Amino acid sequence: MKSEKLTIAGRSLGSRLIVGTGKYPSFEIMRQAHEASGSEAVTVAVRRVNLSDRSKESLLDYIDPKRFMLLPNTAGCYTADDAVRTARLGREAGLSSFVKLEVIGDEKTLFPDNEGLLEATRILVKEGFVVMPYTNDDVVMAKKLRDAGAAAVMPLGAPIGSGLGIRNLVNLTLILEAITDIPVIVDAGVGTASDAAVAMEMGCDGVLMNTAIAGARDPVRMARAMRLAVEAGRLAFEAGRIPRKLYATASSPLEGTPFIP
Amino acid sequence: MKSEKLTIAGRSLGSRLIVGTGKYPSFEIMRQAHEASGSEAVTVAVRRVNLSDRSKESLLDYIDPKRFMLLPNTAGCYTADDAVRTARLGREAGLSSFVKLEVIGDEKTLFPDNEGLLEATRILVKEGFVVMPYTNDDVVMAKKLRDAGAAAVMPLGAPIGSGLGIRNLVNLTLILEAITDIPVIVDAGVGTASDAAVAMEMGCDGVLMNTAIAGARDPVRMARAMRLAVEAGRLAFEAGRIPRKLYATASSPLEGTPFIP
Amino acid sequence: MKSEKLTIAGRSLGSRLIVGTGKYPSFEIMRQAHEASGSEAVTVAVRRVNLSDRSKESLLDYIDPKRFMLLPNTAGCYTADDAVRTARLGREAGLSSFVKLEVIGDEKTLFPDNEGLLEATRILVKEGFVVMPYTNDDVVMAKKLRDAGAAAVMPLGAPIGSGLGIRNLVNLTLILEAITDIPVIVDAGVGTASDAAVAMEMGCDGVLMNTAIAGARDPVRMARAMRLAVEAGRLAFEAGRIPRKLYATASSPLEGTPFIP
Amino acid sequence: MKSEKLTIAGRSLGSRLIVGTGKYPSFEIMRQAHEASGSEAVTVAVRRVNLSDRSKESLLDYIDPKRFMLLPNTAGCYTADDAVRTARLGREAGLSSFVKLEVIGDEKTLFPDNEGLLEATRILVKEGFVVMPYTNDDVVMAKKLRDAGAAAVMPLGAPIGSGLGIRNLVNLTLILEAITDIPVIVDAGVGTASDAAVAMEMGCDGVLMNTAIAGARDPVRMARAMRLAVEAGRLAFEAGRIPRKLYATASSPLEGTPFIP
Amino acid sequence: MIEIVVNGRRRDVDPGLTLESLLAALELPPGRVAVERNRRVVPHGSFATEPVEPGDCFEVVTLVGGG
Amino acid sequence: MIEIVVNGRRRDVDPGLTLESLLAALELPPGRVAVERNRRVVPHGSFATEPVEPGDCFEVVTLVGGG
Amino acid sequence: MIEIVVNGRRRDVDPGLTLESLLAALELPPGRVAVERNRRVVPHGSFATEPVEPGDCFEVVTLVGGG
Amino acid sequence: MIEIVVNGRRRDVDPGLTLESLLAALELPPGRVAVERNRRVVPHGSFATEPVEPGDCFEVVTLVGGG
Repeated sequence: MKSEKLTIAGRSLGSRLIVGTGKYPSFEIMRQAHEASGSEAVTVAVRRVNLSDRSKESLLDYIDPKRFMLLPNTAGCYTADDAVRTARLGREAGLSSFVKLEVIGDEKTLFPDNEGLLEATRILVKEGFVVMPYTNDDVVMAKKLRDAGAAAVMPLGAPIGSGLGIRNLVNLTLILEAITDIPVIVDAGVGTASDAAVAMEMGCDGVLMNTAIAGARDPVRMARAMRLAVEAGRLAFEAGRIPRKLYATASSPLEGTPFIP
Repeated sequence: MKSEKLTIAGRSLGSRLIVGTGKYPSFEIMRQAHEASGSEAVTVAVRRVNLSDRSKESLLDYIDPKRFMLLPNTAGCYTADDAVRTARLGREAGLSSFVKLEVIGDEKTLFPDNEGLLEATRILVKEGFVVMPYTNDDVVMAKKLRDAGAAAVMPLGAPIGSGLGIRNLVNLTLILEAITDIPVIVDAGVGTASDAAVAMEMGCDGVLMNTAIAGARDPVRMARAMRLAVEAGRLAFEAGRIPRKLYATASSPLEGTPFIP
Repeated sequence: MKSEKLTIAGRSLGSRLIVGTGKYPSFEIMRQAHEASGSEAVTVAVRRVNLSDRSKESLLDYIDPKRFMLLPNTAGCYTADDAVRTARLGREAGLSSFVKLEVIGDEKTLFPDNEGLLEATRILVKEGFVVMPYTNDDVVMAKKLRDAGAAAVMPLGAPIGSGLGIRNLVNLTLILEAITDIPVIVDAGVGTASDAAVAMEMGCDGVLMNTAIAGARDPVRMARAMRLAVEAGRLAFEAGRIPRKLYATASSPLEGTPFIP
Repeated sequence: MKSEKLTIAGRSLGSRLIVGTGKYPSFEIMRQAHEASGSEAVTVAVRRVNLSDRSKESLLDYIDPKRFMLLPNTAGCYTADDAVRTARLGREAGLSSFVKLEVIGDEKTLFPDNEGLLEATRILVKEGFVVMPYTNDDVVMAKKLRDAGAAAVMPLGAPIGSGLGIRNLVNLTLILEAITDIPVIVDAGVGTASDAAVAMEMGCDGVLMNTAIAGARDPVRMARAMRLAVEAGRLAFEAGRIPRKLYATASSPLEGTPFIP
Repeated sequence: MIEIVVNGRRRDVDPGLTLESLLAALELPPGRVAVERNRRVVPHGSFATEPVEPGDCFEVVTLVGGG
Repeated sequence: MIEIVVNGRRRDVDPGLTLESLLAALELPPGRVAVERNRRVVPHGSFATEPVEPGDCFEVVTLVGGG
Repeated sequence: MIEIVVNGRRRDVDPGLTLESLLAALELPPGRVAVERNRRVVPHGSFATEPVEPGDCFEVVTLVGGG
Repeated sequence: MIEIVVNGRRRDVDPGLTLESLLAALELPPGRVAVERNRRVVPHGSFATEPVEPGDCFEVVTLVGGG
């Protein structure tokens, strides 16, 4: 049975929205967007320190660790081995055993390499990580990841950064029907508020996004839009929508219409 | 230039959501749903009083006139003449010159009879009504209604009560480009929260719905979902969404990826 | 009861595809495309002769009157009066009482002015024309045109020349259910072969197109594609497609699977 | 460079449509549908002979081996090992080294188990099979199968037998851009003629279907519809469709419009 | 008695009524209804003086739930 | 000379022309055109007898490519 | 008699059979079937010489309709 | 001097360093970085004792913005 809140490996979050930290116009705008988003978990990347230029401000100065859970990712890793090593470094740097696991299989689409992803999941689960794998919308893979011990499955809605929304409602529905014991979080593809609402209305447990907020003309405003959209979609899911019908049904009563002789 | 708020004939409303009063399980649930919706305008129908059974509770006991603007409709009218007479009665009963004007052309679909609608609009505008016509998604008709003095145009997204959402984004886009001096309000067809968000993201000035809320399993919760969805969609419209692209764009930096020899 | 063939006002055509004569790279390519399309009816426009330059080849030298029925249109007319006059001239020039009636209401979208269209239909029907009105996908207007004596109704699928296909399957379905005594022909919007197939699968009696063929990189090949697509769609409509289901159904038998101990 | 014909491992087929042999009302109707489809390759399943009832007519009496290439499948196999053994039996029974390779990962959706599929592909390629794997619409997996020596990749459009058409045009586009050296054949999901046309218009090399024909009310007629739809879609792909635009473009000339003073 | 039509049904009422007294006879609270007499709306302010005459056709409506 | 309008442009022509001779003067083959005189279509059979009078307004059209 | 398994079911057959004679005993036309013996496909050309031994496990399959 | 690799680049450092002193030499605040030595993560608590030896391969990373 799924919880009232988004709960990953026993950790409950006050929001079903997870946001990224990349590509903002500035750290300050990022900070305000995080605030507006209502989120309590943010993804971060693990990158080599720049030994020739240490002047850069630190991302972490703009993230309140009391408010936000850090979710290091393994973005940019093309093998299970790289992803595992990156995850370990991320745990040490972020002081968190949560990892957004990515093993990329194709540079142009950034689609996951599911074989490598599954292998890395198995290794990291054994090492005590809370593994949240970024995968595609394949129900068979979702079940394998779950069986391998993933704490959530995170199917993409569309290519990372594409803003194309959820392209395959059928596949996502099949995943939601099959995966009922751990959260299903749509990761990647959301372009605007209604995309997030759609995901939540289908019954997803959460939505993860970065570019849709960071790349909007006004990221702070879009962050607020996403917060509301995720809440709206979740409420609509819980409220039970009306069935779709081809024909009209009057919303005003037929009885008592004036002027009928 | 359109206003920051939904403003109809000079009257500004605190919400871009207009809700109906029909088909609720009870007046009390309706009252709570209205409250949860954040709306400040509600549609009502004009019907003959029941002379043989006066025991029924009155709808108006459940609508606070200080908070909600009454918007009598002409639902059920199949001729311009019936609609005009109903509008006049509605004005006298509701003490408001606003009218949601309907002239129905087909019983099965409840699509508007645009000829009759235009005729009734002309008559009522002359009589000082604030006319908000329910029409289809035809840009030519939208322009004619505007030119006839309508205070807003209200294209349907899909048949009344169908819950099919906005079926033709092209037509609605064409209307929004053509009608920039009075509000464009999607009336009919919304089924769930994301439908409302989509309408607002496209730049609509408001959304009017009844069945989507009243017919939901939990109308109060759905009303709250709709409130948030309309706000989310509006914010996203203002925030400027990212462009859609076929290919992926990494949200984590490529530079500094570990383990590259 | 609708006929086995596309039959308009008693005239049966050997193809359900009607094609235009505008915008081809050359008359010769047009002739070949007409041939490849299998069509037996072509639309033509009525325009002033050029008094200062009579050197132009004539369109009619490239259309075999024994094979193709001429269907003069009233394209470019913005009033019922202009459309009626143009129809009369077209009849005299084309020696045919068939008219593709257009009354345009908006320059940018070329959407019909349905009021003017209905008025012109009534006038021309009285004068013995076989009126085939280009209208939008409004079931109420379709019924009025039918009742006014139109020999077919021709709803648009999308704006003329847009290539957007059939944007609103709901509206077209509603028209097809309401109009069963005269042909429903999708006019405008088709972009490629599958668009034409979709129209026919829904049960439309015919499809009319110009730009999709004339504007293709290889118009003759596209004409052949359209011919096949219209036939394919019609056959599929008649053959009765399988129902849509969310889940899979094996097409190979479950019984007798090898290796089960 | 792809060939003018559908060519798999050097074998050219006279049709881009591959059809199944399951679920027909009778073998005789199957035979007629095969004839009407124009196809030159048919899939067959490998099943245990019924030792207690040998009276059944044989499928093979209804398939002319001179006209149709047999394509044994491994439907019903849930492991690479079962699939490999079934493929070997199919080769011996069908006297053909072509195999439609299926390794199923989920009973409800019949989605492929891509891990097992890849493993079986590698084994069978080594044994000289011409492997045509049924997979999902994952570009990363498509590339791996190609690299493993598959002679074609066959992504599903939607669940087998669902008739939902091609649910994710984005994913199929990405596959078509990535796989240019071997055929891409949509396998599963087609429901009606326009679905097949869409696949071909996108540039697919072929379409494989069973239920859409066998399950139609009139399978023979639907087979003919599919034949024409596949040809239409291919021609449209080659002909180069017009671009999609939001606004209208007149197909009749603006110049020379009558009645302008 | 005179015959009038109220909401599509014939009804016999006493002669000499005003609209106000007619509504009272019908037990309808005047504040909640709107009335059309012979296709013309009667303003609330005129209920007390609006006569009820033989053959009159009244529509007495109120606001109900609608969309 | 008399003044007429053809296709929206003024033009001076000899008096006493018929529509047929007007078209000949304009070098237009009568079989391919349709003509409206003062908002009334002139049937092809009447070209020889239809007069051309001062102030007449003609539309001379033909069929061209269209959709 | 020796015990073998054919298509998942135990079956007692005479000792000394070949695959060919086994199929004949089962009334199966050899041209239409493919056979796996102990997880190894037996080519049609070897049916006459392939022995049937105690504990053998056979899969005898044919092609049927499928998608 | 001994040769080591830091973040993919060769670098000569004094012999006898610990990881802590290496980071100090590189002017990196130890609290913000994570370090892998020869493919094994070094816990923060071991920085002071982890030796730096000839041929060592270090990855020194930090958290940056990502999605």
